[in-house]
Amino acid sequence: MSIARMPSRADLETMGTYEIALCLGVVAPLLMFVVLAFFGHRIGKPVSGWAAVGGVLVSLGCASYVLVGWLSSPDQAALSLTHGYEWVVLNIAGADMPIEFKVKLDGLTVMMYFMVTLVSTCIFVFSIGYMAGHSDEVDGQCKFHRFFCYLSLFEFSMLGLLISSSIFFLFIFWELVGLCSYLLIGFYFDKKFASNAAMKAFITNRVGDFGFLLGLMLVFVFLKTFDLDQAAETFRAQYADGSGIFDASISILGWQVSGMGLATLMGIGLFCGAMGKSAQFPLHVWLPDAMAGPTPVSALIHAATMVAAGVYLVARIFRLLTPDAQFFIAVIGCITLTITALIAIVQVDIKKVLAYSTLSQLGYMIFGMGVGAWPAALFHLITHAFFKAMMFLGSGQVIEGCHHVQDMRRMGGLRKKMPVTCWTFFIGVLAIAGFGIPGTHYGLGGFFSKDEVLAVAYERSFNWENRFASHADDGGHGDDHAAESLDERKSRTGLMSGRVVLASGESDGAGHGSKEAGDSHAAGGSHHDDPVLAGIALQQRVIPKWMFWLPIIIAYVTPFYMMRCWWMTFMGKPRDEDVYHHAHESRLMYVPLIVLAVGTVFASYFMFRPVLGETAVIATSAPLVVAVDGAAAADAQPELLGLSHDKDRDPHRAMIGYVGFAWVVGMGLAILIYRQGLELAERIRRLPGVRFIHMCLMEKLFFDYVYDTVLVGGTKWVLAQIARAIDTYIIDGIANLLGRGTVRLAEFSGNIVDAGGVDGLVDAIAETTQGVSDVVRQPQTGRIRNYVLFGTTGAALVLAAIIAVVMS
Amino acid sequence: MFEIGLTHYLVVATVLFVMGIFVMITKRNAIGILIGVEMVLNGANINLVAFNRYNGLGTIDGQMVSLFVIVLAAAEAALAVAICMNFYKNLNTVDVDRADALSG
Amino acid sequence: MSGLIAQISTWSPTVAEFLTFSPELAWAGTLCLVMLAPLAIGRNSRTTAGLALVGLAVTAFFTVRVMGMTAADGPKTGLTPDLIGGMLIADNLSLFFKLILLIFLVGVTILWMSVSADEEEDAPEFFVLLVGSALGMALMVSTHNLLMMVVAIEFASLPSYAIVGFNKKNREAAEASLKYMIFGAISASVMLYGLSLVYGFFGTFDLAQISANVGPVLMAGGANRLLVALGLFCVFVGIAFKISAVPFHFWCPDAFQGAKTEVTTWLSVASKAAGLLLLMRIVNLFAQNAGPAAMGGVAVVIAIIAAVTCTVGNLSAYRQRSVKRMLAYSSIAHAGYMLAAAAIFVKAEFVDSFSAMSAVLAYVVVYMLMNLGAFGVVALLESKNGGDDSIGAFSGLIRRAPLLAVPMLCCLVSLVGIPPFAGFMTKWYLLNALGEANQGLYWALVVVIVFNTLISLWYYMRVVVQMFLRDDDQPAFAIPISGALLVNVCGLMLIVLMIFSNPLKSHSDQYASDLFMPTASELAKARAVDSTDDPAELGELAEPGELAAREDSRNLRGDHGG
Amino acid sequence: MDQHLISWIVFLPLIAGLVALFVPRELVKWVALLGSGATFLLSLFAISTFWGGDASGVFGDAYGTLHHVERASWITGKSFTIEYFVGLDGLSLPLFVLTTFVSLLACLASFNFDSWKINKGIKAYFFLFLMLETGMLGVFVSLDFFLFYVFWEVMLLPMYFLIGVWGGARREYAAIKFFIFTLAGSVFMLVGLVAMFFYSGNAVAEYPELATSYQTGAPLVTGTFDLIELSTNDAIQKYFSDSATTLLGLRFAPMMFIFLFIGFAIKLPCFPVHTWLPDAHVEAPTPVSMILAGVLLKMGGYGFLRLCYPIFPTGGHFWASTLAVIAVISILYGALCAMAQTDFKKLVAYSSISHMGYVLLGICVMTKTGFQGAMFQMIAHGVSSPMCFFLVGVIYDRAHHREINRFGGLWLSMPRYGSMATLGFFASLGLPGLCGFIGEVYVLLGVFEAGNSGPMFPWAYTAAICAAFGVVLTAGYVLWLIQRVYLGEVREEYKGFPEATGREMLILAPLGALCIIFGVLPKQTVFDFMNGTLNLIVDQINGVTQMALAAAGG
Repeated sequence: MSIARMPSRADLETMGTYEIALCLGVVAPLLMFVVLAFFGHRIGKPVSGWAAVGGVLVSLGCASYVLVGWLSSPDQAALSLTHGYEWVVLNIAGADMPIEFKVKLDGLTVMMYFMVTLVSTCIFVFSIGYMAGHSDEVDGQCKFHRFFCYLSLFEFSMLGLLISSSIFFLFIFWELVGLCSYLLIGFYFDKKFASNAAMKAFITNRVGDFGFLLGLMLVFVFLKTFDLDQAAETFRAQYADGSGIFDASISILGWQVSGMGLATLMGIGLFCGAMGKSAQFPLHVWLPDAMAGPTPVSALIHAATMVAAGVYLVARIFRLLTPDAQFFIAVIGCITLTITALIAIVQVDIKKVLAYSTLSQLGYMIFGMGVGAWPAALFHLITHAFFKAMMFLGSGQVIEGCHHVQDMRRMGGLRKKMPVTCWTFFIGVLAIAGFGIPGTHYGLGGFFSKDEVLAVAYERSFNWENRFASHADDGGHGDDHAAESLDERKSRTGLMSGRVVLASGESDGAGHGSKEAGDSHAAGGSHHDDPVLAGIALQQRVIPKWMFWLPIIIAYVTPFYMMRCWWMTFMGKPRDEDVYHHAHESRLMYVPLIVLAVGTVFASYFMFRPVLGETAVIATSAPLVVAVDGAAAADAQPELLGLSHDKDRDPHRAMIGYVGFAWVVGMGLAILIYRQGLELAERIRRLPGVRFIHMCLMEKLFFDYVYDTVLVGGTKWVLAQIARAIDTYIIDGIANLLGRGTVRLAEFSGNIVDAGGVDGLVDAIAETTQGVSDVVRQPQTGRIRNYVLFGTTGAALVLAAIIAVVMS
Repeated sequence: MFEIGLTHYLVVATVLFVMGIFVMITKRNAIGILIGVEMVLNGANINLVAFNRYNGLGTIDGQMVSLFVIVLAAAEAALAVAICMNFYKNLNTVDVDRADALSG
Repeated sequence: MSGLIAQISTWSPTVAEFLTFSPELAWAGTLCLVMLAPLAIGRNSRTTAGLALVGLAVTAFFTVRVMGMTAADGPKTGLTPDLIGGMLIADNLSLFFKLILLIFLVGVTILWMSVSADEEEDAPEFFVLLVGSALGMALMVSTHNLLMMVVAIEFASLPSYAIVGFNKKNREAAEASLKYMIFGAISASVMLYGLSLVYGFFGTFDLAQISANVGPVLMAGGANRLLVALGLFCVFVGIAFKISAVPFHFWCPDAFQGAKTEVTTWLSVASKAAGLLLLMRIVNLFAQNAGPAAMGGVAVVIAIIAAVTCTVGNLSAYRQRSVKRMLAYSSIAHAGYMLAAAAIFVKAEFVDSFSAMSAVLAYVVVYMLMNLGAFGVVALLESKNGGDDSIGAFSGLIRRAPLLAVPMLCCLVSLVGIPPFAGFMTKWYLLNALGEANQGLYWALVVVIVFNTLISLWYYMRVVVQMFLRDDDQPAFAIPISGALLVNVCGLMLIVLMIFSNPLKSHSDQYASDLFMPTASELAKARAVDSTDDPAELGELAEPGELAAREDSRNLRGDHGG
Repeated sequence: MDQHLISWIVFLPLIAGLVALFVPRELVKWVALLGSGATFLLSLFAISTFWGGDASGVFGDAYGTLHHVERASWITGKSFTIEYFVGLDGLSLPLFVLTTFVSLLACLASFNFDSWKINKGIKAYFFLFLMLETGMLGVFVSLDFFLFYVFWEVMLLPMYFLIGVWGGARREYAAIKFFIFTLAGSVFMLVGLVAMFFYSGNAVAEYPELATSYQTGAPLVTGTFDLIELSTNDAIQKYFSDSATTLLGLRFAPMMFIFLFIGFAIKLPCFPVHTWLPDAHVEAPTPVSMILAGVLLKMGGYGFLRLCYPIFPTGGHFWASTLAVIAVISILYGALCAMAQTDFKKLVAYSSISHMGYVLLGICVMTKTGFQGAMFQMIAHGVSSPMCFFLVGVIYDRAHHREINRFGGLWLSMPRYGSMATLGFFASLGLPGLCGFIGEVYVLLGVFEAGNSGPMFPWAYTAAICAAFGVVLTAGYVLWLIQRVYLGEVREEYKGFPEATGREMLILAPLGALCIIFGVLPKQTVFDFMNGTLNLIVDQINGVTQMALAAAGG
């Protein structure tokens, strides 16, 4: 390896076509970024926008190419190539440990990559329209090109995040998307609130990244690799023989962590990053403020892609989780989805409503990850990306049309002015509400994904321990007897076993390195009831009941506030004539809406779900946690719209009693209340009990307040000022004090010192030494007799010293 | 009658020495201090002569050196008086305590 | 029946001995020349100075000549054929120091010419005193004999007292000379008293013999030891007065401030250096003959005095308004540094104290340059602003007279001891000597000296700040070319001696090493085994021993040269 | 020319400076530019011997493989020989080139000298400036301790005058403060110089059989100033690391280590002795601040890596925990202080303290990753902080004040400048993809790993985590700064600000480009040129440590 060797063609040739395609898709927006950064202001207003679109179209092309190739390939495992480019070489315990850039190629990447490119293509196009007006002006200056410049950079970072197989690079791109989010939220940086929001977003994410860093350190030190797959292998191996992280013990600030606790800490640490990006409680505060950015940004970054990156991260590190860590994730997700949904009820700003609903849905995803519904959560991620992006664009359409009025109380009746927006938005509302015909398999994305998450949650909280009870006695390690007991239970509560066992089959196989995951079907057939997996499952916590019931309740709340939002905006009578008067919609902007609507309706289930299911097999083969597939056989034989399920394995059937009619109830309630405009709502709000709750919700449960005063203020105005004071007065003044002290001494010895001059060390030193020198110069009185006296005395002393020394 | 030996000379010399030092320290008059110096020098002379007489080497180095000392003392005295005069011209006194313009 | 008289009567000098003595002779000749010339050519100050310079040049010529000679032939033991007690020694050390003195004297003369030649009407007397004290100092460094030492010290001192008060109108000058004189007289008397005691105990004035016998006495207990210690200490007081070591330094600041700046320049370097080299000689003798075992206690005492001296000097220099006084204190501090070298009583292998001596030699050379430069600038400035040497007078000097400010900067920074100036190199030689001794005592001295550097920074920088960073719009002024040349050469030399420090180091090494060639008295001891009393034969017999001595001296040079 | 390459590079600026003293006033700056430019180009030649070669071939298999070596005896005393011994290895090369680079840009930044508030004495200014460059280059190449010390001190005076004469309102105070602090440090170093020399002499006398010199192969007979010899000679190492070796009754290695450490810590600067830095920076003119932040601070770190640790590994172990505490305090404390500042330049200065804290932290655990991280952090900071200081200078030239709260909206009035500013400050924030990130992460990982590597550093985990929290604070003050200065509505008084001129962009562009390149290709641009030597040093250290432990055990 010669010095300063640059990446050469050799590196390129060893790459597979898919890798090249993916990388190309990543690089194209970067090129556009560079072009726009340097020549954007010359290219001018519409063109630079189209340039950016061109870049992202290339990415979309690559994405589709890879997607098609992936779906049509018989042996997908063979596709994932293992060539990596050595970026830097770390050194651990004397051994070199390279950090490689490697393209991660599996179902999840392909899906996400496609979703992101598709959605962002729509949004780029939409933005051209949205920015066509004066929306691109910052303090009167046209920043059109800068906007698309940032968008391209974001596209690059987001795609890079998706394809990087090393958690280290994941972190790098992670920060880069954070940067883009910062820049785009603060796009209108002449507005104080915008720059504040941007700062808030970045710093909150940094707090999360602090945890991420901690996780990275633990991975580095104990797993000795950053590559996700290798890390998982090592983790499994170390668990198997109780080595590495499992017999390590570290003390942090005197707090001793060891073994399983350490592994948990690692998981939680990594998850902290996700908490930041996906705005999970208690770091959720930045997302609503982030709406200060232009609406397309909210659609792209803060609804569809970046905020989902947190979920993606958790999906990637799923294999490194421990039961406790997983439980922690579930709790966080549950809390988030609840409080944010409640806050969403009272919002009157259309974007804020969407923001809080986004938070709530992200909560669902994280919660899903937490309960082990790996495929379901990701599925929800993708479906949500479509309909939420669509709704945001719709809101953008509305805002642009109404000249940046965002207050829903001033809207109403817009359906006549902007029909396309209205109905696409309505589709979105249905989707998020989980619209579907109960018991059947006809519905929209949210219907499948959310129900599945809930189904798994049900399983985890009600059926878990009695499902595997018989394993308690023999430690959960399978023998026939265990298998039988598992089998018979399976007939009773059919829902889960299929996937658990099925998944166990492959995950077990994958765990031992055999890459036969491609054919999940056969595997599923072959291994029924795997005791090993059952054993792992047994060690997992049982989810407490409230963590099942809260999401259920929120499943009713969601349709309510979404319907409320839609109704207040588009239905009823116009409440503000002049807003209503100006309202209009532009073609350039509703074409993307339609595309996304189609995506929402059709692209959801049959297209993504099976791939996720198969990917799960490898991606979730964890030694300590199991992934639960709520729709076992569904992905076995996907037909066109034919959601034919083996009936007793059907989440919707299972959940019918709980949320089957949630959307009807919620939306109905909303219509009832807002049918006549706002009066009824007002009256309800004034009810004695409600008022206080309403106030709390309006105040976002005081999170911002507490953070700003206690944390930010505490650091900025207390700690920092204290540090500054220490610096100026103590560190710098220590010698000062010395000086004063000596001066006292000097005065004490009968000499007046003119203390003075500026503060600080220099004069302090001077003062000190001057004090001393004044003492020293006492004898120099100018009197000869004194001189002689001192001289003789000194001489006598020296003589005495000599005698003393010589005699001794 | 008792024999006068080296010790007696040395005692005299020592007394002279101590007195000289004492005079130097106490006198305010420059001339007085010079007298103190002379006393010490004479103490030295007594030592030299006495030692030479009693050390039995048979040389007269001691006496020679005492002559040197006397000459040196004379030269010094001459210069000293000149300097005192100069001082007196400037300050109209030979009180050494008045010589405190240079201090600190 | 030998003794002084006998020796004098039997003295019949040879040409070689005359040659050896030629520098002193030339020096005395210059003295007479300057004294008598006015009778012939009037009292013009510049011509007088010129004459003095000529005389000094001749002296320098002879000095170099003799150096060349002795470098080849090993040390000459001065004027007396008798191998006991060299009254005067003409070894390279003394000759080298004479050369330094001469160069310095020339420098001071040039300074005097460019500063106060014009209003000076008693030029001849001035030069008589100047050259006279110089001769005294030259004698100080070339004797082993207590009597000669006393004479030399007095010879150096008496003119100094007078020259300090040379400016008769000036009250401060009068006061300064009075203090100097009284303090000097007292210490001289004390020294003589001590001398008498030492003589009484050892029956000789030859330090070589004394040092040879002092060891057992000091090792043994009893009143004798007390007596000897007292005597030696009184002698030491006399020398310490010249060095102005604490607590015998009180005269120094007052005398230096009161005197004319040229005189201050002269005294601040020459008298201290002479005293130091004298002390070093004695210390080396005692270290070699009596050995560290006996003198260890003395080493400690000298070390303590050195440490106290440099610290007190540096601390007292703070907050002095008068730069002259400040530099006077700094000269005390530097005396302390050099005194530290005198504390090295180590015999282990004699190179140790030899490098101490060479360090002092190098230090003296550089210190001469630094003080000549610094005081020269002060003098030149005073001559322009009516004798104001307060620190404020320096403000904005870089604008008013860059040719003064820059060399002043060099000299001050060099006094602090920071590269790229030679003051740092010599300080390093000093530390090196202490480090070689490699005992706790000397490491402690290293630490003290180094930290004194830090203390001293502040007050030197006060002047720098005034010169470069402040400016209160005092008028610019022109300075005489000769003076400007002088100080700038000093400043430049400081840099040159830093970068090409090698010659300085090797020469001072070589000259210092001459100290350790067997002196006449040692040869005598070497020959005592032959048990013969005839001086004449001793002369011939001396040869083989001498040869041997030269042999090992060569080897000595050989090994440290490479 | 070729065999004297280093000497030419080192002394070329001085020559140019001397020339500058004697050319007409208007040519001075061009002479200076020519001089520093030529120096920079020559220093690029110096890289050539490293470039493309095989790592093991270039860096050898033992510490002390040097390039462009020149050694000649300078001063020969009776008992010591001071050599003019210069050379380059992986430790000095990056800093060496960085120095010439930053100096060139700083020289360019001084081109508006005539428009400064104090614009007298342009000749003196450029002379001192170039003399300073010579001093800095000399420090990085000299491998003889005495020579090192001389160059170290040579930098002192020029810096003093550059701050004290051409500085701001309190320049005199700042200059003398700088002088006293630095000299205080070098005083300790001087004691170390003497002691190390003679103790190495004792060492070779003690273990003559071990005293084989790396250079001649013959056994060493006297003490030495040769830094490589001091750290690689078995006899010296055995004697130094022996706990029975004492100086003034204190154990030798820890004492000497801390003596040297103080000197370098003041330059670095780290927590208790940092107060000179903000003052010096605030008062110094922009180019001097660039030099100060870009190069001078690095000498502290360089000193650790060249002197403290290779020569006194046991001392390093002895003080490790203390240093870690100091480092962590510097990181957090510097960041907090930066957050509290209202003076733009002071803020950047404190951020330097915080960043240098990472250097100390990375070094004090003595792992390869830590060393590499610390070194990279120095390089990165050497690029980003001059940029930040120049950015400050640019608006100071226009607004004539540095009150952060009085700025605002500058990104609107000066878009190009604003973009460069964002780049620079994000680089110093440690954003991935920019240079600041890699150093920090390396340090954190290295420290954390040290905790796992043995019983030696139980505190390392805590240290790493506390330091990691620094990234949050850093983000805090940097973003807050950007918001207050560049974002927000453009104020009336800044509406008319001219965009960054060509000269300014000429200075900013290379720095910005390097920020990105170092961040994207750290291996090819930096690590490849230094890791070899750093690893060898760590091996050396570990070897000695093992020896010392064995000696203590048996």
